[in-house]
Amino acid sequence: MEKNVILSLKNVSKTFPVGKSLLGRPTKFVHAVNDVSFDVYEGETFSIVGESGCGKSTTGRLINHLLIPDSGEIWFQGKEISHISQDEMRPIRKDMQMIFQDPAGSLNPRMRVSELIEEPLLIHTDMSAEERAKIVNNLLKIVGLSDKHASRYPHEFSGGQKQRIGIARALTVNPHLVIADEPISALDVSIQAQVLNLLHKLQEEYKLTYVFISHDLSVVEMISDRIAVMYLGFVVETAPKEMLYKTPLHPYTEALLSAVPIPDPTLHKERIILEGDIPSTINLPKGCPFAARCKKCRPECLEQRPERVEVEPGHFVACHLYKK
Amino acid sequence: ACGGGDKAAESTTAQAAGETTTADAAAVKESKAAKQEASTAKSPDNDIVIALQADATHLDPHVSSNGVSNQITNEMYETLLTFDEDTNVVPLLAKEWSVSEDGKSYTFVLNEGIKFHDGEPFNAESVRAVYDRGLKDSSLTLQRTINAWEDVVVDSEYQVTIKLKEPNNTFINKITQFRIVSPKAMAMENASDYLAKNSAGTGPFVLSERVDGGYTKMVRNENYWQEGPSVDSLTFQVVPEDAARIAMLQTGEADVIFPVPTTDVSQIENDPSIIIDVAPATTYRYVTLNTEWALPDGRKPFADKRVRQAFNYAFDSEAYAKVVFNGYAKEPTSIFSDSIRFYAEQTPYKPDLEKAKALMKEAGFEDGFDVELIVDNTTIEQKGAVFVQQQLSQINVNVKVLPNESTANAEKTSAPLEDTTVQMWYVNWASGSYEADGSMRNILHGEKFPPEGYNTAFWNNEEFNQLLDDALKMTDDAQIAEAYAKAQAIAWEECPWIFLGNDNTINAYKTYVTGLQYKPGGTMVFRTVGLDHE
Amino acid sequence: MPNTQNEQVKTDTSFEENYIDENVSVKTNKTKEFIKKFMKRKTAVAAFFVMCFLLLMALFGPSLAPYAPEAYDYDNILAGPSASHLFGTDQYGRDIFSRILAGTPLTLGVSLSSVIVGAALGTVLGLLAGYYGGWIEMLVMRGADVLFSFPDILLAIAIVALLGPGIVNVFIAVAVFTVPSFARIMRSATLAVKGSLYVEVARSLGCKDGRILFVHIFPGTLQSLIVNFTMRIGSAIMAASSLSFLGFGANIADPEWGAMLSLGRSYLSTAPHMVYLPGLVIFITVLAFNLFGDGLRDTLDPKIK
Amino acid sequence: MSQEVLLSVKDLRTEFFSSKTSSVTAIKDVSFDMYRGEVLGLVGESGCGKSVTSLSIMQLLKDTPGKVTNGSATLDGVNLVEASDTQIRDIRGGKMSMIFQEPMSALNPSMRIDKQMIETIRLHQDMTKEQALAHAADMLKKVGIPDPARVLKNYPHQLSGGMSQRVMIAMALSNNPELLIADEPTTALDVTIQAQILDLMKKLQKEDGSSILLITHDLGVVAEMCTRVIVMYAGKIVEMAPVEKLFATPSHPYTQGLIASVPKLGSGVKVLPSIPGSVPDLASMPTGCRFAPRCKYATDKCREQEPELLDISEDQKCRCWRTQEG
Amino acid sequence: MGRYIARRLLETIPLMLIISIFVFMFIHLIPGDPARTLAGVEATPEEIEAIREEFGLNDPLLKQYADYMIGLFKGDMGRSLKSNIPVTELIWSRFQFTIQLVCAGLVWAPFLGIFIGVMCAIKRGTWVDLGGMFLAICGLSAPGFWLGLMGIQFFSVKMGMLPSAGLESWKSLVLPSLVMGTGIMATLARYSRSSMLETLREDYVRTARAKGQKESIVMFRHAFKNSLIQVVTILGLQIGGLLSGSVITENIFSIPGMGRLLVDSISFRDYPVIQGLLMIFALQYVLINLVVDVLYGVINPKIRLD
Ligand SMILES: Nc1ncnc2c1ncn2[C@@H]1O[C@H](COP(=O)(O)OP(=O)(O)OP(=O)(O)O)[C@@H](O)[C@H]1O
Ligand SMILES: Nc1ncnc2c1ncn2[C@@H]1O[C@H](COP(=O)(O)OP(=O)(O)OP(=O)(O)O)[C@@H](O)[C@H]1O
Ligand SMILES: [Mg+2]
Ligand SMILES: [Mg+2]
Repeated sequence: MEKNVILSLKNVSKTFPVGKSLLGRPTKFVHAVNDVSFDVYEGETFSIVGESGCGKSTTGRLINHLLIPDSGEIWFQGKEISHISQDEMRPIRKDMQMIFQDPAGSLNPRMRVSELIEEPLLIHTDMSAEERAKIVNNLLKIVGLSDKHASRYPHEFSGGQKQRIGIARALTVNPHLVIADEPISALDVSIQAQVLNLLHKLQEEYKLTYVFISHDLSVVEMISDRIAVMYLGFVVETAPKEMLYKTPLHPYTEALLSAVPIPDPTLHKERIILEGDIPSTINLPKGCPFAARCKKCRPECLEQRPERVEVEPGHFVACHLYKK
Repeated sequence: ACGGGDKAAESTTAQAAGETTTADAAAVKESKAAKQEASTAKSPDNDIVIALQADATHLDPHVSSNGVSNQITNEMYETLLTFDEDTNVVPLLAKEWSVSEDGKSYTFVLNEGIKFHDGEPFNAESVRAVYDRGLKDSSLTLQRTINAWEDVVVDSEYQVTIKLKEPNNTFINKITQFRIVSPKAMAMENASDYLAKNSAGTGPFVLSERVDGGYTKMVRNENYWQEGPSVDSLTFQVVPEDAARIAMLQTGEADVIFPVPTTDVSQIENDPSIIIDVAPATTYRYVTLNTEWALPDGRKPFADKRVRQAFNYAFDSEAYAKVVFNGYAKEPTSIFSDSIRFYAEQTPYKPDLEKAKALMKEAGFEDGFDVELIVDNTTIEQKGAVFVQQQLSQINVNVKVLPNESTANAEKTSAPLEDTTVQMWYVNWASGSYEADGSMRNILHGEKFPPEGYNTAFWNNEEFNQLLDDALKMTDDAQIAEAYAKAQAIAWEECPWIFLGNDNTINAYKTYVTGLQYKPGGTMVFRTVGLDHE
Repeated sequence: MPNTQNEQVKTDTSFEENYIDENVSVKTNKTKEFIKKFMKRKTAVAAFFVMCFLLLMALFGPSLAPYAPEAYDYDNILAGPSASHLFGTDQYGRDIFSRILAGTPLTLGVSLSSVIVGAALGTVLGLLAGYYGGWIEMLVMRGADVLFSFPDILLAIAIVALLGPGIVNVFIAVAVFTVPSFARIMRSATLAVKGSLYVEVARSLGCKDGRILFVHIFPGTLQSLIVNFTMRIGSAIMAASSLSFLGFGANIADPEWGAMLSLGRSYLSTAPHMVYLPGLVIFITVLAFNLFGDGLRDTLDPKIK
Repeated sequence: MSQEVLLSVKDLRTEFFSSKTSSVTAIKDVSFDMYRGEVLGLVGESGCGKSVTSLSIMQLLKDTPGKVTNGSATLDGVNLVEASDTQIRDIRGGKMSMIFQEPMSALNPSMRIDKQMIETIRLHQDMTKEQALAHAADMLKKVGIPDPARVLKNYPHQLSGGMSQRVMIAMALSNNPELLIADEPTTALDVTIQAQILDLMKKLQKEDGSSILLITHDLGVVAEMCTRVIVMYAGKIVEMAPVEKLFATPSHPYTQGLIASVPKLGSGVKVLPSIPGSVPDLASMPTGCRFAPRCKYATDKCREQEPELLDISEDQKCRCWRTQEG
Repeated sequence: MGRYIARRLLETIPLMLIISIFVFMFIHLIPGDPARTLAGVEATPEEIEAIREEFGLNDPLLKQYADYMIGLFKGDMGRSLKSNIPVTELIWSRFQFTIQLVCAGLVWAPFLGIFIGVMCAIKRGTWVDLGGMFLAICGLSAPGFWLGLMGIQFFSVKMGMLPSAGLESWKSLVLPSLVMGTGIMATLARYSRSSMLETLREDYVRTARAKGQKESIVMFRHAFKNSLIQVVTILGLQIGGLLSGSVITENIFSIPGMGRLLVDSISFRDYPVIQGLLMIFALQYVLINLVVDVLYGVINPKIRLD
């Protein structure tokens, strides 16, 4: 099967200034995303996993042109979009929508559900009110709500329902790519499954491509085709799902996988307990970002950033252990 | 002190309560004495504190120009001649004086053995030195006193002759403003700075300390050349808030307060330890009517004498005195106060609404018109202006009262005829030298349209002008009186103003204050002041 | 094994597909909820009624007044409260009660409109500063600093001198000094809302700045706006009376309450009703606006139940 | 194994008052026993009353509109609900201590760690400041903080989430509590950090033999840590069982649904079974079984009558007509 | 910290510059002529012209501004047109009075205000709360001049306990301090109440209780200290307005402070003094803001000043 690249990140980096000098120039930078490259194919679910603060959301925002990268390129549907203006970006947004982690926060509490869902239509089309209402009602049904809900306010809904509204909104303009930034992590356990199933259903129906951001490895395993593991703003490993879970190459991926608690009291697996915390993103370590916590750390790891190598087809890792 | 925009002179002062107070002046005096006798109150110390409403602008007597400044500097600086309580000119530093035949030179024989506070001797040279200072620096207020002079000649150590360019009947009054300062002090490079912090006069008090805006404290001049005060010190304290001044007198923090707001007189009237002094009036209140002002339709209402008269007939001076000054004001009987020399009584415009309406009808203003009245934004001034508004509403004239800062009003009222926006101006005037010319010229003479003067009625009556000009050069009192009487009659009949009334100061002091004297207009003189203290 | 599981799943999803979530928890609508919450604050409710009463007074008071506010009676000056003059008379014998009634639209009008104008300007500036940041923010905030460090009395005097006297000065002075405080409050409110997720969502949907600013951000700042607004009304009335004290307030011919209060102070000892009664009315008004503002703040604060 | 009861909760009911007369009942009929040395899990969805249960036991509802209106919680013979303020203060932080969900916000931001720890220790142990400080350092070392001296000198904001949680744990354990209530101690933390903390808690619990009431909504954590589990739904306990039994044979439909809807690593499914609908609102609880509106087995009886929490086997209790009736 | 303060002080320079330009242009825009006022009504036009010449009032505005700024950099703020006293000296003498007033107000008001606020928060919903807040709002809606005059009537005239004017002893500070402080007290009471209420909901207060700490210590050590953080900002804003806002107090109690100087100078159009005062007010505002920020950092360790 010919795989079409719909989205491609090439050596994208992003820093945020913190602290100010006398003349108002920033003195320190948070290196949120460092030299990130990956391709996303049409129709697949590409997941980004990693711990809090590792740059997942920032990557998502960069793709969605909510942030402008410091360096690197972002190609979407064959167009370089990282440095175009907001006005040039606007038509492209039709094809690229985003769903956010916090369903409550992502819905303007002062707008009705119908207004929320039709907003993209207002921006991108010049449909009449009836046409919009028809689409809204249809979408509500698709995400499992009824058209009676259209005139209500977000606070009248439960978390799962709010997330459905968010999803409905993202779908209004028939996007090709949906970036889902931790769409279920704020939801209750029993609701998570509802939303995951919905996302899955929609993907099949509308041939959507997902960039799925999550910290939950069990969820990611369920939903993804390919996965990128991030650590401290770096992508340390990229692989198709099966490969990653069967043969995690990077020591961090291994630790991460082993740390996931299994909801089965009969299983007792050996955990890799990492020492210490994630280092600060302000002063990046000189060598491998993971070196300080890595059990397999070698002297060169402290000195030199590892290159990204393709260990088997489609399985990339950035670790000195796998240097060719 | 001159009125116009002068806050200190107007303020909440009051005046002999219409008929009652002046008519029974003797009785009042008696009751004062009785009160003083009856009271056993004693001052806890021998320092006298006077609470004033405002502060002197400057202690250099040649710079300062307002009433308060003069009130304060007068205790440190003296003049060749001065006024007594009844507006008579009496000797002070000069023991006698004479006028030449042509009325152009005045010779003064000076008292001997007088020393300035800085130890310099006072003599004819020091009189000359003051004149020299005035010649050198044209920004000094001293200017106004000497601008009609030709020269000052030192005849001998204790005799000096002042030569005038032409005869001037105001000279003798104006010389009371000619304050003599030690030549040594004036010779300093920055004399004004020195004089702001030190006194160099011959007066009964010597400056000891001063906080600008706060108080000015003086101590007794131990080397004073004549009988002086018995108090150890004299402090003028600035107490802007009326109620606070009253409170200070009640608590004894102040021994004398000036002025007493008319609204508060009743509060202290019955206090056995407080004496209220109602001094005769020199401040004259009026509303100017711009005779050149035109309505939008081009008619000039105030150009018509009938309208101006109608305004005066519509105005009830008695009610004005009662409502605005709590009764402490007097009905106007001429265009300046009766305590000024050469005053000539006129027939008052008794309130007569019918007549006023008739006059308005005759003039074609039966339905009235809209007019603006500018006024300073102090409480008492605004109060009066609103009263005017109410009175004129009876003849359908709709007055819009525009209270503003005195500085802003001064700017407006000094605009020349072609730029002026003044329609009516609620104002008052008091000649600093208490003479007739000074009470009329600047505000009524045809040559004194702004910015030259304050004739904001833009009233130009040839005959009136001529009378003033002639009288100025006359030397015979009878002639002068006649000319001024004529001038007053003309202005009264022509009425370029609404004549409101004369009010004056009410001072109050503790019964243990003795020897307090007055100059005309209620200015206090502390030369012989004492305190009955423990 | 995988097979059975898949089948199990299939049935479940089909169940899921046909399932439409009707079970939206039935909460009352927002306004009703708000009113309910507000009604619990008894003082604020009382304050609200006082405000309504004041409003009625402003609308109908002047026509209900027993005397014309300008009607003077020199034979009856400074008379204390009596049956014919409820609140007594003033220095011209005018009926104080009638003047207070007549002054209601004036006083409330000036304080309301000046705060409205000041708040509107401040709000726009604050919104722009908070949203765009950069030099606009710098300009607005430094401007606010300048104004904050600028004594209001100077401005009042300047306005009087420039534009002439009257109630307009009070209006302008209060309005101008309302601007920076609103600019500040609105800026920080804007910053807070700007950082909220739904604004980022709006941007990701492709909203233009104007829409983001006015449809998404502005309504979110309304809470701080309204609360600050009600509190400011009280200070505006107070400011008017302080300006009158210094001679830069309303024309004394106008029955503006602050001016009445400050002019009445000369009669504090001789005719105290001149101060107490207008003072009481001002006090109640300021109290009402403040208590209402407090209640509103508490009601709008989601953390307070 | 028959064990000594440490904490006995009976018919606990807590209501939140929005005014003097109107209130919502957040938890109702909560009864359970906790044994010495066990780790008891308390799971349920957000808002089901887990935290309220723990706060009610700790008597920490002050400054909230909440009040325990019924029942008792007896710790070592003392009924906490009725105990005097001094009694409670004596127990809190001593015999019974607590760790909260958000470690960062649970530490006083303007106080250094050493002060906060010394305060805790000296409230319950007769020590000088120096002794207390030494003890604090010991405790920090025990929870795996490599450089206690430095951490003690820090302000909370200078610590990472994992560090803060360790400090909280050290603080909670510093007076050798018999009962530790941990309200979602790792929810705010990352997986790898969570693993560290859980590891640590397990170790300390084994060493000291204290009991832990572990509140969480993560079934993985429960499976890993607990000996017994209580499942709550909408303010009530719906099931109570030893952990293995709960996962192997969940009896309440809600528990079943919950366990089924959690994705398991390596299970290979693409679509999860899910429980439709959402948790009912406190103010408008359905009559009958509270889970009935979402339950695929619900009958009319379920909708009308509320079942009791009854033993369905010797160590398993369930609140469901279906299981109770066969 | 030192560097932070230095930086903030440096930052004030452009602000002061802006203010100076703004102020200069502004006060010259106000109509009114100091020369005319200085000369008095009987003055001749020549006399007025001479005064204008002497004070350089006839120069182009830009030159006047340049002269002023040059003087300023040399530390010379010029001389009062009215009294001819150097502006620095004049302001300094007035400052001494005003600062006494300000201090007198600050001695009690913030403390009482915070105390009332905190008590109201702790006892919220009770009559203590109601009474405290009523008091606070009374304080907010009582005009300063009214308070002052009533104070004089009662304490000075009726009781004879306190002087009604001047600043001689501590006694004369009592009434002014009442007028100066009431507003601050009231505002702070309200703010500290809501701030304390907010703090009481924080998790760490619960933690402190969970330790078994006594309620009083929980309130003071854990809640109160943290609630101060917000209060400090408000206090700063309040103090910022005191120096220039003391005019009414100064008027009522006959104190020659900066507020009265300002009003007098404005009505006199005494440009150098107005300018000097405004620069001082601005500087004061900036400094207080700085102090507040530093204090903020001290109370709130999260904020590092560097
Ligand atoms: N606007 C910003 N300004 C400064 N720093 C930022 C900004 N946005 C993100 N960061 C920093 O960049 C880093 C990466 O943040 P990001 O939100 O991408 O992490 P994440 O992986 O999504 O974490 P989480 O799982 O917590 O959402 C973090 O250290 C964060 O503090
Ligand atoms: N202070 C409060 N005021 C009013 N209601 C409250 C308060 N605290 C909790 N509740 C209510 O009590 C119920 C139980 O809340 P609780 O905090 O115990 O839930 P939880 O199970 O701990 O949820 P989570 O997993 O979100 O922490 C909730 O519905 C909540 O609305
Ligand atoms: Mg994120
Ligand atoms: Mg909880």
